[in-house]
Amino acid sequence: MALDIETLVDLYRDMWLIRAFEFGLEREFKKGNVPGMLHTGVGQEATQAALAAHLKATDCFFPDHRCHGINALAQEKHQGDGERIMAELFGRATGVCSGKGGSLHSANPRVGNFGDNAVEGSYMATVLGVALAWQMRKQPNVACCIIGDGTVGRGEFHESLNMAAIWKLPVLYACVNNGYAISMPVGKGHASADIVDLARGYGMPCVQVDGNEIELAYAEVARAVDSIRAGNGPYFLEFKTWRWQGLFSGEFRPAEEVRYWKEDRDPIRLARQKIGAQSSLQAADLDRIEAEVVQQIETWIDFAKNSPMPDPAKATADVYVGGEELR
Amino acid sequence: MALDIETLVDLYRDMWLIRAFEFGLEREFKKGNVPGMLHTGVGQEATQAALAAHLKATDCFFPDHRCHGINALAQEKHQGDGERIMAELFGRATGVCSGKGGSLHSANPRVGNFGDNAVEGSYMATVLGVALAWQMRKQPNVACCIIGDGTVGRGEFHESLNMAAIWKLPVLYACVNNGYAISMPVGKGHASADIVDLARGYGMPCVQVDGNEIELAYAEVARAVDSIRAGNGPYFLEFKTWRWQGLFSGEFRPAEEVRYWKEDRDPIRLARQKIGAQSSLQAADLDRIEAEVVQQIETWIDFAKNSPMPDPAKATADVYVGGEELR
Amino acid sequence: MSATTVRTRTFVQALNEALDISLARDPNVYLLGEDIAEMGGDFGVTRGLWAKYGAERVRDTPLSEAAIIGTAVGSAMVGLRPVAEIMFADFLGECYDQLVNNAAKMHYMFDGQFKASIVVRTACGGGFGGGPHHSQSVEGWFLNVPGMVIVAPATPADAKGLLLASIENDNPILFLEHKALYRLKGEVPEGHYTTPLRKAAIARPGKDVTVVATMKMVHEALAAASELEQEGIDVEVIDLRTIRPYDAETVLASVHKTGRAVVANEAPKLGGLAAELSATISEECFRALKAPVVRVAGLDAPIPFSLVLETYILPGKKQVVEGIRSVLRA
Amino acid sequence: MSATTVRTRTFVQALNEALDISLARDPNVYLLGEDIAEMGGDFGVTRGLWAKYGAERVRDTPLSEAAIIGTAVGSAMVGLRPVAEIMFADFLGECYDQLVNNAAKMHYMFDGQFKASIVVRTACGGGFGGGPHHSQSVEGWFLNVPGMVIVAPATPADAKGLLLASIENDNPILFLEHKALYRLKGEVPEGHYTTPLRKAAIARPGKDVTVVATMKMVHEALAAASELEQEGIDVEVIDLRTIRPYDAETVLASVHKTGRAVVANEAPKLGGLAAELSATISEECFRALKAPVVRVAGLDAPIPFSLVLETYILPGKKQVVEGIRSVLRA
Ligand SMILES: Cc1ncc(C[n+]2csc(CCOP(=O)(O)OP(=O)(O)O)c2C)c(N)n1
Ligand SMILES: Cc1ncc(C[n+]2csc(CCOP(=O)(O)OP(=O)(O)O)c2C)c(N)n1
Ligand SMILES: [Mg+2]
Ligand SMILES: [Mg+2]
Repeated sequence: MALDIETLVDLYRDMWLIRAFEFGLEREFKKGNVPGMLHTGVGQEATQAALAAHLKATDCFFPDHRCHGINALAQEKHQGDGERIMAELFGRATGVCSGKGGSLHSANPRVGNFGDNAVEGSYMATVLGVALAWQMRKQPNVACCIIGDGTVGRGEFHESLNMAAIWKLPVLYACVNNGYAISMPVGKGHASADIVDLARGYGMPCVQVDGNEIELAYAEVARAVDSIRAGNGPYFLEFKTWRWQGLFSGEFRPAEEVRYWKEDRDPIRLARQKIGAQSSLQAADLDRIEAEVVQQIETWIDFAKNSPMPDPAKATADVYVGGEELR
Repeated sequence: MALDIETLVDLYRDMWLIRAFEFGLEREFKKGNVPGMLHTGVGQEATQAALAAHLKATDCFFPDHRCHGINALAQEKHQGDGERIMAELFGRATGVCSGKGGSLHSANPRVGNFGDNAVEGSYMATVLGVALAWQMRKQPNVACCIIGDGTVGRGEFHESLNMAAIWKLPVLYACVNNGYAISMPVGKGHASADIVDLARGYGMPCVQVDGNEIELAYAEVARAVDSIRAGNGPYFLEFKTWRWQGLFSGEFRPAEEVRYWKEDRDPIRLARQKIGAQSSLQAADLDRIEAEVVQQIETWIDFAKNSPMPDPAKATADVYVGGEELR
Repeated sequence: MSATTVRTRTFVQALNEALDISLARDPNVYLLGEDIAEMGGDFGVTRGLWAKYGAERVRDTPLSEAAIIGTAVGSAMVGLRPVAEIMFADFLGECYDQLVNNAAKMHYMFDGQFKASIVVRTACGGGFGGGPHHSQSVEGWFLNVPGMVIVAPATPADAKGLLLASIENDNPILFLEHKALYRLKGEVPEGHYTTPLRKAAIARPGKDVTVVATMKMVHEALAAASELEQEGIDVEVIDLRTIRPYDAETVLASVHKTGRAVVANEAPKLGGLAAELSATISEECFRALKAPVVRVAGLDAPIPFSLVLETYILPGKKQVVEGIRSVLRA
Repeated sequence: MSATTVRTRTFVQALNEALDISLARDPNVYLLGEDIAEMGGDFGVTRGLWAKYGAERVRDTPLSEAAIIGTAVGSAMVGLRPVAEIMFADFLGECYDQLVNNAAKMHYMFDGQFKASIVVRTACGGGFGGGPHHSQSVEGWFLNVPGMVIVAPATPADAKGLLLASIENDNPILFLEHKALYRLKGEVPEGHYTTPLRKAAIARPGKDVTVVATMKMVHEALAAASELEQEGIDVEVIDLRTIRPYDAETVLASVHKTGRAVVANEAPKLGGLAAELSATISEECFRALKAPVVRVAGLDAPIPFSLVLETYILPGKKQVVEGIRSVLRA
């Protein structure tokens, strides 16, 4: 089940792209160059990279608030312009939504990115419709929605899983269980700390995945996507992982927990060890990949910074298709 | 586990009260004396009688749209004026809500009736608060919400069961699975035709009960209520039953299904057989009970019919506590 | 409308025809909602369509209002044209987020990349003892939401033409069907036609006073106009038809002509459509107005069950007549 | 207000004091919401209260907005006085049904037998690049709902006094906290006091023109008034404070005096609070008005992310100044 080394290295690069993107973004956010709020996906790179690896541009995913990385990855992979995700976060005219969406509302259907919704989890309902359309048209696409453990609290979780189940819709639920919803531990906010326990009653395959082991995550996403494309209906994956970002106001988790996840369970470090063990690649080779990616992100940041702000008058455009006259 | 004969006869009378109430009401509805819509609980009398038998006036229940019977039973048992439920359905000033609520919004907290909500299932959220208050005050009361199988489709089902579970709230979920939501068969509308399958993930006791066997229903409600009062947290009961009422436009279910439930599985007939087998009571004795109850309901209908309509000017009273000035 | 045959049809039949025509013309159109398939919907609007188009395109759903709207929106994102039914408008509270935060904003916030081309049909309005949760007028809930379109026919012909136009339009449309109108009969052209969105109709021309009304209140206003005609009062009745965004031009032109305006809407007066219309007329016809605008609207209360109470709350012909008299007096 | 000590406090601190005092005075008061306990809420309004009153009375919830409001309402039915926090007002869509169909109607439909004595605190308003789902002004969503009370303070002192009054009141209250005001400092009396509900405040007396404003717009109006003062224009600024039901008397008396009115509200113009105020002023001050009422409000669009776009959408001092000039010109 071990991955071939090229794929593993590609995934390593993808994970670094996600991390470098978030680190660069965070730096700029702290400098005041990025408006609004910022939630980063650092620590969850393996989950995102595994999903991105298997979802085609003709599939779709609904990203959550920590998904800048997968958004950028999809944008880069399918259109070669990941910088437009960065520009969106800077609120620029060159962004994927011309600055109207920002961190919490970046979308680009041409790369399968169907847009975040800052009302956490509302797209658990929306994903049903995309999947239904594909089912009706007999297109073997996968409609994926990425939800945090906290987001599982929403009533739409039930409505969505139930409807996907009864209609056997091609939906991939990718639950990123990073242990907390803001400050609420998953075991305090839910009847079970294992989200699959809440999903199982709907009769779809429910699988827990180590979200920090890229090989495992990659394999499980492959299995899920294959099953869905084969017409077997919805599939639920719970990725056990951890986010490096604490609260806006600082770290709130026990020091040992922080150490464990950042040191022992860092998905990038773990992948590095694997690559080292399985190939002749040296630390220097991997460092070079990292440096390349970091460099690439800096050019994206420059692109974003140097992009024009949107034309203010555009603020009233596109409220209605066809304008106020509804043509 | 067999019930003593007095209790069984009491329950028989209670079931008849429910049925006679609904039959009388339906007759008057067809004559145009009862405004609005009407959903009846005929066929589900054992479930309602069993719940009514164990819930005290200091407990609460949120009745659904087929619960005129349990409403009347509670009103009669705790206040001796069941006719005020009838009057409410006729929209009269003497009704429990002075005609403001009607069939879908009858309430009386003094008998534990916390009111139906015609937005099906919204009170799955409300019941949490009542239970929380009792938990905080260390009162050993049970907060019960009665929901149909169709109503289980609502997102609040998930939010409610989850919150009740994490806080160990004294909630009794009484799910009346009568096989259909309007025209939608339970197995078509839900991932499982057994609602307990959807409830189990929350870790509370989930028990299926034959909702047409009064002895079984009585025993299971007793067990549930005891468990809740003992502080063990929420409890989920699924009553398998069947409603005699089809659609407004007529019967839509297969003839054999209709025959089976009305003839072989009629809860009242089943109870009658039990009483006959277990006691010296004769058919005539049971007929007398029936006749008495029917007679009683006729006096309630007369009461309702002869009650005054509300004063129209009251239509704008009680919008705000303390009036528009919000005092 | 072209010179096609015109027949007499009920409001329900007119809606049914529009759905039938849409399903036949456009394979992207499908219907979803509770009990709309074999049963044909609580009010019979979808009757016969399941048999004709099958369970894929006339689709029963569980009692999951948020998922219904979510499904509609998601399928619109990839080009379908769903027509969702929410059985009673009062239940829109269940899917308010889906409509307001997602459907209404999607085209805008994603910079035009998606269209939430959905129609949400729903039965609204009071008058039949439905009580607090089956009788509400909900246009006020959505009036302050940019991106939402609210359509509200008053006649069978418009019901059909506006529903066809709504299904063919690319915006998220809340399509209000007043229950008291379902059995109303009227002339309905055969075949396909559309009635333009955001275009009010002059239901009755007149010169002394303008009454702007919606849905059932159009008929109350017409009845009031007939009554007052006998006293020589010539009332112009405007049927707004689209509530958001609305045809201010037609309204204002009429009031500039008559100098007097009554706005008639079944919802509670405070903060409802009547307020918006009164404000806009007052601001834009300041010099032309000979009397303050009068709002004829529901009293500020939930809708009670008992008919004597409900009748007291809801406005009707009597209140429109009083409103007209008072703007003429002032 | 009595002669207690007055200190300088932020809006957030003032709210925190009100909650602290309520929890101390009344054992029936408890708080619930997401991350309000140990973390103290997204904006720090509940900071320190969990440590002081414990996890029972300052209660973290899962991300279940409908259940939060349901819990609040249910507990109020048996006499508790919950104060729920919905982190951002935009998420009220999730619990719209619970508020509109249950909380707002409960006292009425059950004939006064229950009181839905809840307070729902929530952070609203734009101006910080929060984007379409973290920036909305939601008063318009609830304005047409009889039974709802909407309270909206503009100053730290009122934030405290109105929150205390709201908690002690028996109605379901939507308590709006504009995010731009959270760090605003002002004089706040010590200890317990209440600011009356449904009573507007004259934030600045004047004789030439009335500006009726809410929340952040009160400050924009005051800044506009200061600017225009230098030109000899004397502006009266009314802080509405309670939005539903509201103090029409104070508003109308002012307009009767000045003869000119501007209404300033951050929400979109169409169908919002500004429409209601403009309508009522126009109808009730018909003879006194020397110029049409001007609505200063948000443009008709969702709130975009990029600050240059957001700034274009939202009204500020500049728009109030323009509005005042235009009513003076007319
Ligand atoms: C409906 C809704 N409620 C609350 C919030 C505020 N909020 C933003 S992120 C978040 C926690 C989400 O937790 P989780 O899903 O576990 O995601 P994580 O941040 O841990 O990745 C909350 C409560 C929101 N955006 N939407
Ligand atoms: C939120 C909501 N959606 C839809 C309805 C319309 N409706 C009334 S009863 C009903 C079916 C309910 O089915 P179930 O819960 O199984 O109850 P039953 O009538 O079978 O007893 C529906 C859909 C409603 N009242 N509320
Ligand atoms: Mg999480
Ligand atoms: Mg049922």
